[in-house]
Amino acid sequence: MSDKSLKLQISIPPVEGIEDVPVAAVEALASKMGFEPNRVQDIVQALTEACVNAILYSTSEMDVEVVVTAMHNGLILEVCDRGSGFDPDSIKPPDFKLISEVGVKNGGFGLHMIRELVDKVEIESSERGTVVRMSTFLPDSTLSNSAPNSTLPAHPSDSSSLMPQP
Amino acid sequence: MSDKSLKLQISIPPVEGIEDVPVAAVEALASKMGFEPNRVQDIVQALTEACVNAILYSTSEMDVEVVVTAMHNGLILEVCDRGSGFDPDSIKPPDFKLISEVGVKNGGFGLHMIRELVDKVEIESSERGTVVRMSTFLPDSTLSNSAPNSTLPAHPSDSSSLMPQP
Amino acid sequence: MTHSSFLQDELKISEQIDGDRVILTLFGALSVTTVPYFRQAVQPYLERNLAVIVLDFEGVTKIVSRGVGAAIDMAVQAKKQGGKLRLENVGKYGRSLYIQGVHLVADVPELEGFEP
Amino acid sequence: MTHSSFLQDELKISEQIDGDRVILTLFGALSVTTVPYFRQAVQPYLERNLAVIVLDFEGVTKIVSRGVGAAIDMAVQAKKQGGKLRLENVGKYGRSLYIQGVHLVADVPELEGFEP
Ligand SMILES: Nc1ncnc2c1ncn2[C@@H]1O[C@H](COP(=O)(O)OP(=O)(O)O)[C@@H](O)[C@H]1O
Ligand SMILES: Nc1ncnc2c1ncn2[C@@H]1O[C@H](COP(=O)(O)OP(=O)(O)O)[C@@H](O)[C@H]1O
Repeated sequence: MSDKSLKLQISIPPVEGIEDVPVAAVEALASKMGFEPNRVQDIVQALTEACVNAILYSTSEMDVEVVVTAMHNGLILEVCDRGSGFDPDSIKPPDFKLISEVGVKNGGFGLHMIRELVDKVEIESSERGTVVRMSTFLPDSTLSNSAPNSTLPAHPSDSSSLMPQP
Repeated sequence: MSDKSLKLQISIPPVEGIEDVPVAAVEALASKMGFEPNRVQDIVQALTEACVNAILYSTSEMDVEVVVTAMHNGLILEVCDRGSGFDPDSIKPPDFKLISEVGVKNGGFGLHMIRELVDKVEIESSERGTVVRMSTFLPDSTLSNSAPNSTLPAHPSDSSSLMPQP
Repeated sequence: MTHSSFLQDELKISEQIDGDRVILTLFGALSVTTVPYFRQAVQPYLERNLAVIVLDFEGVTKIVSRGVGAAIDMAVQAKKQGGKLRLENVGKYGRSLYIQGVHLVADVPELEGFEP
Repeated sequence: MTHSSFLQDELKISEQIDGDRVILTLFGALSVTTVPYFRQAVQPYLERNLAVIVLDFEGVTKIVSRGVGAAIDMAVQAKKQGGKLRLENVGKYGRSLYIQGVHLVADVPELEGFEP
C-alpha cells in the first residue's frame, strides 16, 4: 500500500455551468481522503470560484484544466486557463465598511473567498493564462488515524516541498 | 446559446477506489443534462464497472482516461486503458441457470452489466489497450422540453453519426 | 466563455406573502448565469418597502460569490428603506456568506466558530 | 493496478441476531477491495445454518459486479443448506442486482418495470 501522491486531471471547455463537473469529482475525492464535511465544502466553494473565473475570463475555446494532486496529508488543486491573465497583486481585499454602505454591484469577492477558504493560495498569471493553486491540508489527527507510521510532514508549514512545480 | 457537443476529459492513475472520482463527475453531468435519477444510476453503475476493469487490468502506471462527450441528446463515455487488452467476442453472457446452481466464484458480470445498463456499447481492444465506449440517450420528451426547435436526431438509432471517432 | 443549451444553471423562486413580510424560497443555483434573474425577481419586493424580506436557501444547490454579492446589494437597499433582509436555512453555505460579510448587512443565522 | 493508502474503499458490517435469523447491515462500498472481507465476514453465519440471513443495503454507497457476485454465492450456499438470503433496502441498486440475477437465488424486493 503506497503513500505516494496521486495526480488526476480534468479538462473542461470554458462553458458556463460546467464547473459543477470537476467540483463534484473533487468533492468525492476530498470526502474519501477524510476531510470533514465543512472542509469539503470549503474546498468545493474555493474550486467553484476558481473555475468560474477561469471560464469567465477565458478568451478562447481552449480547455480549462483542473489538476488535482491528492497527497497523504492534503489536496492541491490547480485551475489553469488560457485567458489573458491579470495582476493578482492589483486585487485588493474587499472594503467591508464601504460595502455595508453602498453594496457590491460588481463581484470582486471570488479571490478573497478562495484565500479565506483554503490553507494556501498561489497565483501565477501572464498574458498566456492563469494558474490558481489552492492547497488544503488534513488535520494531524486524521493523518495519525489513517497512517500511524507515516513519515510525511503533517504541518502545512512543513509541506512546501510537496508542492508540484508549475 | 449553443447545442454543440461538449467534450470533457478525466485522467486517473490506475489505483483501486479512484473510480469514485470520475463517477461523481459524470453523475453530476448526467443529472444536469436532464437524465432521470434511475438513468443516472444506470450510467453511474456502467461507468463504475468500466473504470474498475480499466484499473484492474492496467499493466503499467499509465493513466486511465475517461472521455466524456455531452451532446444535446445524450452522453457518450469512453474509458481508455493501456492494459494488454482482450477479445470482447470471447466474453459470453452469464449462464444464469448454472449460476443459480453453483454460484459465481470469479466475477464475469461487468461487461454484461454494462451492456444492459446503457443504450449502446462498443469495445475496441488490442495489445496496446482497450476503449469501452458507452452511449446513453435522453428520451424524446426531455429533448423537446429543453429545446423545442432542435433539429438533432433524437432516436438512438439515428445517432450513430454523432459518435466521436476513436 | 461560451453558453451551452444543456448545462445551464437554473434558479426558481417561490413567493409567500404574510402581511408586511415575504418569504422567497430559492431552488437551484445562485450562479453567474442566474444572478440577473435573482436581482430582477427580488427587486419588486424591495420596492414595496416590506418590513422583512426572507430569502430561504433550503433549496439552493450552488452559490458563487457574485450571487452572494447580489444578496448583499439587496440587504443594503432594504436597510436604506428601513426594512431588512433575512437569510434562512443557509446550511453549508454559511461560511461563504460570512466570509463575504453578508452578516454585516443582513440577518443571518449565527455561525459557530466563525472568526472574521 | 496499484493500491493507495488514502483512497481505500471501506466496508463495515453490523450484526443483529434475532432467533434463527440474522440481520447484517452493510455500511460503505461493496467493491473489488472489500469483497474478500465481505465474504469472510458473512461466512460464519452461513455455517451456522440460520433460517434467514438478511443483508441490509441501507448504508451501501457503491456496488461493483464482483460484490454482487459474492452475494449470489452466499445465496446459493444458504439455499443448499435449506436457509435463505434476503436483501433489504437495495434502493437505487435494485436494477444492478436484478441484471446480475440475484433475484433468481435470493429474496429481493420486487423491482417495478424490470424486464429480464
Ligand atoms: N482566471 C482569471 N483570468 C483573468 N483575470 C482574472 C482571473 N481571475 C480573476 N481575475 C481578475 O481578478 C478580478 C477579481 O476576481 P474575483 O475576486 O474573483 O472577482 P470577480 O471575478 O467577481 O470580479 C476579476 O475581476 C478579474 O479582473
Ligand atoms: N479493460 C480491460 N482490459 C483487459 N481485459 C478486460 C478488460 N475488461 C474486461 N476484460 C476481460 O474480460 C473479462 C470479463 O470482464 P467482466 O465481465 O467485467 O468480468 P470480471 O472483470 O469480473 O472478470 C475479464 O475477466 C477480463 O479478462
